[in-house]
Amino acid sequence: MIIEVVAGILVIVGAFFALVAAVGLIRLPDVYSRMHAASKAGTVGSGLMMIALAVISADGSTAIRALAGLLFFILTAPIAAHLLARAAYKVGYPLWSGSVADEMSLHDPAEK
Amino acid sequence: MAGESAHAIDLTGVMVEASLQPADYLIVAPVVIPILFGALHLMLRNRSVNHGAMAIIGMGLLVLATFGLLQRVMDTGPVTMTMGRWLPPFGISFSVDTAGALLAFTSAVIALGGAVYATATATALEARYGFFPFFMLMMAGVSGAFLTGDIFNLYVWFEVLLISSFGMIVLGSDQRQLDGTMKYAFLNLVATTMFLVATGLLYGMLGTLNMADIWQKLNGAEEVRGPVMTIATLYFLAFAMKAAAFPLNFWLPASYHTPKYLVSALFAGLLTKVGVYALLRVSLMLFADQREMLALFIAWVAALTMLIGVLGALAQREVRRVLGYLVISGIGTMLAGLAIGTQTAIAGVLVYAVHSMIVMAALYLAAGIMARLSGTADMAGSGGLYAASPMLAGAFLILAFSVSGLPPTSGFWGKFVLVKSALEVGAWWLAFVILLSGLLTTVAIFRVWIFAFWRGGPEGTPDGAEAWTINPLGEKFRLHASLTLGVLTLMTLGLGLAPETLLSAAADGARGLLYPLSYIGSAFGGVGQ
Amino acid sequence: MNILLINLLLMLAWGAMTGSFSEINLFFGFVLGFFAIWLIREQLGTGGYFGRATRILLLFLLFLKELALSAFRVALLVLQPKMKTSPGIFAFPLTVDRDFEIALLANLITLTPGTLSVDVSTDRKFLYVHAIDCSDIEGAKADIAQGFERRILEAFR
Amino acid sequence: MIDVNPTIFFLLSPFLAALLSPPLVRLMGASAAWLLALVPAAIFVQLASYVPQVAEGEAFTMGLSWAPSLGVNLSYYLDGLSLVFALLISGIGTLIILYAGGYLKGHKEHGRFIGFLFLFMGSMIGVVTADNLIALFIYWELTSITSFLLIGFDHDRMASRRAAIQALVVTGGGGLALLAGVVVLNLATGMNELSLILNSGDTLRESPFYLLIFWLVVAGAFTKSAQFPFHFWLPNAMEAPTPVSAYLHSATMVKAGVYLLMRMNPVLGDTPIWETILPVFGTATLLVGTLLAVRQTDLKLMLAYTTVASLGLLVMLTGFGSEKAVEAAVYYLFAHALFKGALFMVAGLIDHESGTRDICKLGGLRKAMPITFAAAALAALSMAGLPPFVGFMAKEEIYAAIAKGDAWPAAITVLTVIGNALMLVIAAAVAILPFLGKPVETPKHAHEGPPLLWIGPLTLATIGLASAILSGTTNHFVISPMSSAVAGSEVHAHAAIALHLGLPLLLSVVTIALGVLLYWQLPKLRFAMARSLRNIGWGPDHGFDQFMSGLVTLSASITRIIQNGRLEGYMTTVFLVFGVAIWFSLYNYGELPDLPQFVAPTFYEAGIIMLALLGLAAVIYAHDRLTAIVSLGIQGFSVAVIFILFGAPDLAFTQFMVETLSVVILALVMTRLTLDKTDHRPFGEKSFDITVASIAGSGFAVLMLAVLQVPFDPRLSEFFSAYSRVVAHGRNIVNVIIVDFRGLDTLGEIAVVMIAGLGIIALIRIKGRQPRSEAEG
Amino acid sequence: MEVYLALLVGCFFIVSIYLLLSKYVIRILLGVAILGNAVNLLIFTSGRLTREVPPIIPEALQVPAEVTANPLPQALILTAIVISFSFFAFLLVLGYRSFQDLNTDDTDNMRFAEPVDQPPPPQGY
Amino acid sequence: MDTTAFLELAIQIAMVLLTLSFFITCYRVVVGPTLPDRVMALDMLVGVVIGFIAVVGVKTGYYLYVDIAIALGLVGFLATVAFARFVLERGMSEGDRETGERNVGERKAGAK
Amino acid sequence: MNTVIFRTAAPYLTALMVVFSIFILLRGHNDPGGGFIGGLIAASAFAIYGIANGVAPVRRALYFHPITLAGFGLFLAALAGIPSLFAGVPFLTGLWTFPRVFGVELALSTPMVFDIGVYFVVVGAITAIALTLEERHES
Ligand code: NA
Ligand code: NA
Repeated sequence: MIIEVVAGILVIVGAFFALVAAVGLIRLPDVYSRMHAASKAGTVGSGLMMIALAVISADGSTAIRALAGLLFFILTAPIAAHLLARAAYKVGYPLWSGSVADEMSLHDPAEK
Repeated sequence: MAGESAHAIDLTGVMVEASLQPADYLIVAPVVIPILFGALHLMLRNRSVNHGAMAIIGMGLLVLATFGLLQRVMDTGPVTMTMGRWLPPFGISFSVDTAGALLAFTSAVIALGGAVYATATATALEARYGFFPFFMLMMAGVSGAFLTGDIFNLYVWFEVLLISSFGMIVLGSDQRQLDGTMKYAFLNLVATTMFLVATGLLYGMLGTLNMADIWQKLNGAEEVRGPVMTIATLYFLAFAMKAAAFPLNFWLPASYHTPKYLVSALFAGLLTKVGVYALLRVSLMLFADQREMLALFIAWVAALTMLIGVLGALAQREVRRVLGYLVISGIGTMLAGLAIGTQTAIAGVLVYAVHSMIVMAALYLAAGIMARLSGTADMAGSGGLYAASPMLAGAFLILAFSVSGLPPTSGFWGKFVLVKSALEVGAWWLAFVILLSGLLTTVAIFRVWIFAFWRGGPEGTPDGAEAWTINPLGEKFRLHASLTLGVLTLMTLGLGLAPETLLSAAADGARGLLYPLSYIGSAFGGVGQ
Repeated sequence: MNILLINLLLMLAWGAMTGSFSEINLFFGFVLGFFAIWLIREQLGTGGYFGRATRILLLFLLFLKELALSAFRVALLVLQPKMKTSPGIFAFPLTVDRDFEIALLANLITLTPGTLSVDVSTDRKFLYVHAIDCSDIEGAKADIAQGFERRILEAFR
Repeated sequence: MIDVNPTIFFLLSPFLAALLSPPLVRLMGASAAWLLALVPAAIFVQLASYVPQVAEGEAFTMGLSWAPSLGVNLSYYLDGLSLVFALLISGIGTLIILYAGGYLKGHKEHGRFIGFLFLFMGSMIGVVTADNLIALFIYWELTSITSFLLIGFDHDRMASRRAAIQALVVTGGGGLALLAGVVVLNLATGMNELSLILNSGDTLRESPFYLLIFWLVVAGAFTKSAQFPFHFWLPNAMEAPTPVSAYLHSATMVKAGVYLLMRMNPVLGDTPIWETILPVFGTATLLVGTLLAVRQTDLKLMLAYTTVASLGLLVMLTGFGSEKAVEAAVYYLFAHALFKGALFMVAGLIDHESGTRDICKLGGLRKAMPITFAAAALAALSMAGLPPFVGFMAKEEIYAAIAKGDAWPAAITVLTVIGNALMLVIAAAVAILPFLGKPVETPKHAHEGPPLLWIGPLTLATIGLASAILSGTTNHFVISPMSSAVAGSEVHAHAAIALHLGLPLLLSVVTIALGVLLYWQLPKLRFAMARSLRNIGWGPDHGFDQFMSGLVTLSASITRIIQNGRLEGYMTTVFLVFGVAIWFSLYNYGELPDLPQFVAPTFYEAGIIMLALLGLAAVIYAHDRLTAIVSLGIQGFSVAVIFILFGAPDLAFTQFMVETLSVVILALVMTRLTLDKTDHRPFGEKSFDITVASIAGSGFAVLMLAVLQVPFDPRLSEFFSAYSRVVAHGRNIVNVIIVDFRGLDTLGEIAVVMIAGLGIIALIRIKGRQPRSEAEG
Repeated sequence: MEVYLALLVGCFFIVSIYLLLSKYVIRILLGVAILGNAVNLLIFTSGRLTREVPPIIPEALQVPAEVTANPLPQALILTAIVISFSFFAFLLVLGYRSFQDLNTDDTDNMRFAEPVDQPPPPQGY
Repeated sequence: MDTTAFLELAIQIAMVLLTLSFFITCYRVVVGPTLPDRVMALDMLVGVVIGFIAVVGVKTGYYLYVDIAIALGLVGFLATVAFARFVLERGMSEGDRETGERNVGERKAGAK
Repeated sequence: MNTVIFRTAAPYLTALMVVFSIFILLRGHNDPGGGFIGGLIAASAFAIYGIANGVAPVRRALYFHPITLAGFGLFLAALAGIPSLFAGVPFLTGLWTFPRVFGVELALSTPMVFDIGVYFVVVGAITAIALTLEERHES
C-alpha cells in the first residue's frame, strides 16, 4: 500500500531530522546557535512524524487533528525560541566568541 | 432508568439489583455532607455568609448522620453500600461495623465542638483562606477512612485528611508553623506513600482491593504464596507512623504545638486515631495471622511509645508540647492493646481511642484558653489560673485525671480494660508499662496543673513569686470556648460515670474486628440485597 | 467582523478536533468558540479580513517552503565534518508596525533558514535577529524585507 | 442478683452533698455546716441501724449494676469491718464538717473546701464498704485524688503544692499496683466481689498468683498507709488545713491501707511472707515514726509522725494475724481514730486561735481555752495509753497479743515498748506544753474558739473515755464483729479496763516509766534526733525531690536525643526502619523471591529504561539545584514513555502534563529564591545516606520481585473490560473506572486537588509573621 | 519485562530516598517528585505489563478484542498521580514560604518549632 | 519488498534514530553548560517525545496518541515559557557566569 | 513578560487550548482524556495567558475566582452522586439518558456531570495556584 510507504518514509525522514537537531544541539557553539537546530529541525522532525500518523490513520478526524497539532507546534516553537533567546540575551549569556556581529548590544544596551 | 441499556445483559452478580431506601444513604452521608459543605464554603468564600454558622450546621448534620449510622449498626450489625451499584470486589463499597461507626460518631461530635469553638476564634483572614473548607474536607477524610471497605479508597481518604490538615496546620504561616509544617508534611507524606506502596503490592499479589475480598483471599482455603508477611509489616509500619508510634513519631512533637489551638485539638483528637483505626482494621481483620506473629514486636513498639511519649511530656515547658507527647503515649497504650489482640484488649483499644479523642481535643482547647488567659504557652511562665478561672481549672482537672487514667473518668476504663487484658494473657511487663506510663502521665500533667493553675495568684503570692497577669477573655470567645470545653469535659466524666454503653459498643466493635464474618457477609450482601 | 471570523475558525477547529461536522456538533463548537473568545475579549481589536485569504495562503506556502529549506540547511550545517559558522545578531529595521504583524514576522523569521528572532526593540523599530551566518548582514536584511515582510504587508493591509 | 437497697443512696449521698456545698455555703455562710453535717449524720444513723445484726455475725450485700460487661458493680458489703470503718468515717465526718465550717469561716473557697471534704467522705465510705474490688479500687483512687485537692488547698504555697503532688504520686502510684493486684485477684479467683472472694482464701494461697497478688496489694496498702519507706508523704500532707489532717490523715484515709490489709487477711494472710513482711515493715514504721515525731516542735507534725507510727503498729499487728493480734489491732484502730482525730482538731484550734502551732512558742493556754484543754487532755491520756481510756485498753491488748507469744518475742517487744513510750512522750507534749506553764505571747490573742470548733474534739475525746468505761458494749458492737471479720473467724473480745496481771501490765508499766523519763529529757532528745538526722542527711522525702528532678532531667536528655529537631535525622530514622524491616521480614519469613528470569526487552524499551536511569543520575549529580530541576524532566518523561509503551495513554497523558507542570511551578517558585550554589556535604554523610537509601530502595525492589512471582489474578480487570461499554457506556475503560466503577476515589482525589489549591493560596497570601501571640489562641 | 521495571523502581526509590535524606528543601522536593514516580511505576508493574494495547474498546465492539493493558492500576495511578502532584505543589510552595520567612532552605537551620536553645523544663513545684 | 514490512523496518529505523536523539538531547540537558542550554534541550526533548509518540501511534495503529502529542506540545511550550521567564527574572546564575566566561570568552569579542 | 510577540500570540493560543481541553474532557469516556486531563490543559492555557499578558486579564476573563470554580467543581461532582438517591440506587450510580436533539443522539449521564466537576476542580485549583504564584512575581 502506498500509504504505508509514504508513512514509512515520513517516519524515517522525521526521525532523521530529530537526530539532526539533536546533533546540532551538541555541535553548535553557543545557546543561540543551538536554538536554530532545535526550533527548526526539531519542529520539522516531529511534524513529519505527525504527518505520518495522519497519513497512516486514513481517518479524517485523526488526520485533521494531527495537522492541527502540527500547526500548533509551528506556532509555539518560534515563540519558545524567541522567549528563551531573549531571556538569555537580556540577562547576559554571551554570544560565542567566534560571533561576528552583535547589533543588539549597540541599539538596546541590555535593558530590562 | 438506571443501568438501562439497549442490550439485554445479565447483571446478576455484577450490580446490586434491589433498590435501597433513602435511609441507607446514612452510610455515605458522613462523607458527602462535609464534602458538599466544604465546597459550598469555598464557593461562598467572598460572600458575607456566616461561615461559622454554616460549619456548625454541617457538623451538626454530620453528628446526626453518624449517630444514625451507629444506631443502625448496633441494631442490625454491619451495613454496606456499594457505590455505583458495582458489587464487591469490583466497585468501592463502604462497609460499616460498630468500630468504624463508633469512631466516626465520636469524631463528628468533636468536630461539632470544634466548629462551635471555631466560630468564636477563626479570624476573617482564616475564614477567607480556607479554614472551614479545610476543616470540612478533613472531616470528610476522617469519616471516609472510618467507613470505607476498600483499601485503596482508604488511601484516598487518608490523603484527603492529610492535605486538609496541611492547610489547617500552616494557616497563618508564622515561623513556627512553617517549620512545624515542613516536618509534619514531609514525614506524613512518606508515611502515606508507604501505605500506597503496600497497597500497590497487595494488589499485585492478590489482584483485589476490597477489604472483605482481601480477607477472603488471605483466609481462604488456598494458601497465598507471596510476601504476605512483609506486606503486612509494611502496612503496620505505615499506619504506626500515621499514628505516631515510636520510632516513627517525630512529626508529631515537631508540629502539634505550632498551629491554632483548635487545630491542634482537632489533630490530636482525630488524626492519630485514624491511624490507629487503620492499624486495627488492617492488622486485625486482614492480616490476623501476621499480627499474631508480630505481636511481640508490636508490644515492644507499644511499650517504647508509651514511655518515650510520657518522658517527652515530662521534658517540656510548653503546655501544648506536653500534650503532644501525651498523645504519643496514648498511642502506645492503644498499640499495647493491639499487641495483646484478645477481644477484651481490642475493646479496650476502642474505649481508649474514644476516650483519647475526647480528652486530647479538650485538653488542647483548655491549653488554648490557658494561653489566652496567661498570654504565654510556657507553663513555667504562667500561673494563677486556678483563681482566675475556676471553671477552666475544674475542666482541666477532670481532663488531667482522665488523661492519667484515673477514675471517675473515661480514661480509667480504657486503661483498666487494657491492663486487665494484658494480665489475662500473662503480659505482666506490658501491664506494668501501661500502669507506669499512667503514673508518669499523672506527674507530667499535674506539673502543668501545679505551675499554671495552683501556683500563685494575681492577688499576691506567699512564695514571693510575682503575681501573674491574666488577660481578659472576649465575651464571645468565653461563651463558645466554655461551651465546647464544658461539653467535652462532661463527656469524659459522663463516660467515666456511666461507661456501660461505650463498653458494650466497644466490645461489639472488637468482636466485629476480630471475627469479621458478619462484616464480610454484609460487604458481599450489600444494602438492599 | 473579526470576532465572527475567529469564532467561525474556532468552530471549525472544534469540528476538526471532534472529527464530526454534524450541525449539532458545529453549533456546540460555535458556542464553545464564543466562550473562548469571550475569555480573551480584551485582546481583540477590530479589522477586516475578507479577500485576503489568497494572500494569506500564499504566505503560508512560502513559509512551508522556507521551513523545509531551513531544516535541510541545519542538517547540512551540523552534519559537516568541520563546521564553519560565523553567527551573530543583526538589527532588522521594521516596516510593519502592528502587533500582529510584528509577531507574525518574527515567528516566520525564526522558522526560516539560519535566522532566529531574539527580540523587538523597545521603540518597535527593530527586530533583532540571530543568524547562523552573519557574513552578509545587509543581504539577509534585504531578503527578509523583500520576502516575508512584503508578503505580510500584502496579506494584511 | 444484686440487692437494690435504700442504704446505697446514703452511701452515695456525700457526692451529692459535694455538689451542693459550694452554693449552700455561698448562700448561708459558715452556718451551712450545721445543715451539711446532717448528711454524714444521716449516714451514721442509717449504718448504725445495721449494728445489732452485724454484731450477731450477719453480713449484708447490696448494690447497683454499673459496668456489667466488665463485671464491675456498685456493690456494697457490710460486715463488722466495713461497718465500723464506715461508722467512724461518717461519725467523725459529721464532726469534721462542723469543725471545717468554723475553721475556714469567711475563706473565699470555703464552699469548695467542704465540697472536697464531702467528695473525700463519699470515696472513703466507698473504699470501706465496696464489695466489688474494681469499685473498691476506683474509690481508693478517688481518695487519693480528693486528698490531692485538699492537701493542695493552700495552693499559693509551694510546700502545699509539693505535698499534694507527693501524696498523689505515692498513693496514686500505689493505687496502680493495687489495680494490678485486683485484676490478678480476679484472674486467680474468677470473682470480683469481696463477699465471694473472702471464702476462697485457701485456693488463693495455693494459687501461683499468690505472691504477685500479695506484693501488689501490699504495695497499695503500704503507700496509702504511709509505711516505711513511703512514710514521708504523710507529714508533708500536714500542709493541708487542719480539718483535712484530722479527717484524712489520722482517722480515715491513711487507714485505707490498714483496712485493705485487714480485709485481705482472711484470704492473703496466714502465710509466711504475710507474717514476715507486714510485721517487719510495721515495726520499722512504728520506730521511724515515733523517733521523727520527737524531733518536731510543730504540733501537727508531731501528731503526724505519731500517726505514721500508729499505722506501723496496726500493720504489724495485722501481719501477726492471730486472733489476739487482730483484736489488739482493731482496738488500737478504734482508739486511734478517736484520740488522733481529737488531737488534730485541738492542734488546729490552737493554731486558729493563737496563730501558731509551734510548741516552743506556746504555753499557758489552759485559762484562755479551757474546753480545748479538756478535750486535749482527754485525748492525750488515751493516746498515752493510760487508764481508763480506750487507748489504754488497746495497748493492753497489744501487749497481751505479744505476750501470748504470737509475735517474735524479744525484738518486737522491745521495739514496741520503745515506740509506745515515745508515743506517750508526744501525747504528753501535745497536751501539756501549750496549756500548762506560763502564758506565752502568741501571734494572735488566744481565747476559746466557737462551738463549731470545739464540739468535734470534745466529742471524740469523750467517746474515747466512754467506750472504755462501757467496754462491754464496745466489745460487743464494735470490736468483736470487726475482729471476726478481720480474722475470718468468730472472735469474742473481752478487753476491759481491769488490769491484766502479768506480762502485759509489766510492759505497760515499763512503757509509762520509759515515757516519763523520756519526756523529762524531751529537749535533749529532740536535739539529739535533729543532729543525727542532719548527719544522715538523706531521707526518702529528700529522695522524692531528687526523683522528681532526676525524672525531669532524664526525660529532657532522652527527648533531646530522640526529638532533635532535625528533619534530616527524622527522615533517616524513618527510612532505616522501613528498609531494615522489609529486609528482615523478607529474610526471616522466607519471602525472598526466586532468582528472576531476565528476558531481553526490545531495544527501545531498554533505551527508555536507560534514559530513565540517566535522568535519575542527572538529578543526583546535578551540580546545582536548577540543573537538578531541569534534569527532573528526563526521568518524568521517561516514565511517561514507559506508560505509552505499555498501553497506558491516559497515564502518559497525565504524566506529561503533571511532570511539566511540576517543573513549571518549580521554576516559578524558584525564581525568587537565592540559594547556596551547591549543597556541600561531607563524603561520610553522603555515603551514609546512600547506604540508607540503598537498603530501603533495594528492599522495595526485592519485595516487588517477590510479588511479581505470584500468579496474578486478573478478575477485576476482566470484569471492567467486560462491563465498561455494555453497562457503563464508555469505551475508555480507565476513564470509566475513574468516573463510574471507582468514582468515589475520584471524588476524594479532586477534593485533594481543591484543597491543595486553597492551601497554596493561603500559604502565599497570608503574610508571614513572627510567632503569633498566645493571646490569639 | 516486569523484572527490569522492578529493578528500575528500586533505582527510583534509592534516588528518591537519597534526596529525601538531604538537608535542603529543594532537594527533598525533588525526592518527593521522584518518589511519586517510583510508586506509580510500582503500582503499574504490580498490575503486570501488556505491551502497547491500551484498555480502550474499539468503536465497533462491546468488549475488547484482545488482551489489553490492565486498566485498574492505570486508574489507581491516575488518582495517585493527581494526588502526589497536589502534594508536591503544596510542599513546593511551603518550601518557598519557609525560605522566604525563615531565610534558609537548609532544614538544619529551620529550628523555629523546635529551637536549638530550648530552655530546660522547669524544676520544682 | 512488502510495504508492510517496509513500514515495520522504517519504524525500527526511526525508533533507533529517536532513541539516539533522546540520549544526545539528554546529554545537553545534563552537561548544559548554561541554564538556557538545558532548557532548550528539554524543549527539544519534548519534540523528540512527540515524534516518538507519533511513531508508536504508527506502529501500534492506535491513532488516539495524536491527542497526547498535541497536549504534549502545549505543555512543553509552557515549560519553556516558564523557564524563559525564570532565566529573565533570575539573571545569570553564578555558576553559569563562570562557565560561560571560561568557555566562550568575552561577549563582544567578535562584534564589529 | 513584556514581549509583543508573545503577548500577541498568547490569547489565541489560550482560546485554542481551552477549546481543545473541552474536547478532551467530553471525549474522555471513550478515548484517552477526561476531566482531569482536560482540566490540566485548560489550566496550562490560563497559565500561559497569565505569563504573557499578566494575571489581571486572566482574572477578569474568568470572572469567578478560580478557587471558587474549584469549589463549584467539587460541589458538582458530589452532587452527581445524589440523583441516584431518588432512583433508589446507591451513591454515585451512573444514570444515563439518551435524548435526541436535532436528530443527533446525545449521551447525557451523571458520570459526565461528575467528570465536568473534575474538570472544574482541576482548572480552578491549578489555575489558582499558577495565578497566585505569578501574581507574586508581578508585585
Ligand atoms: Na543524613
Ligand atoms: Na542527609
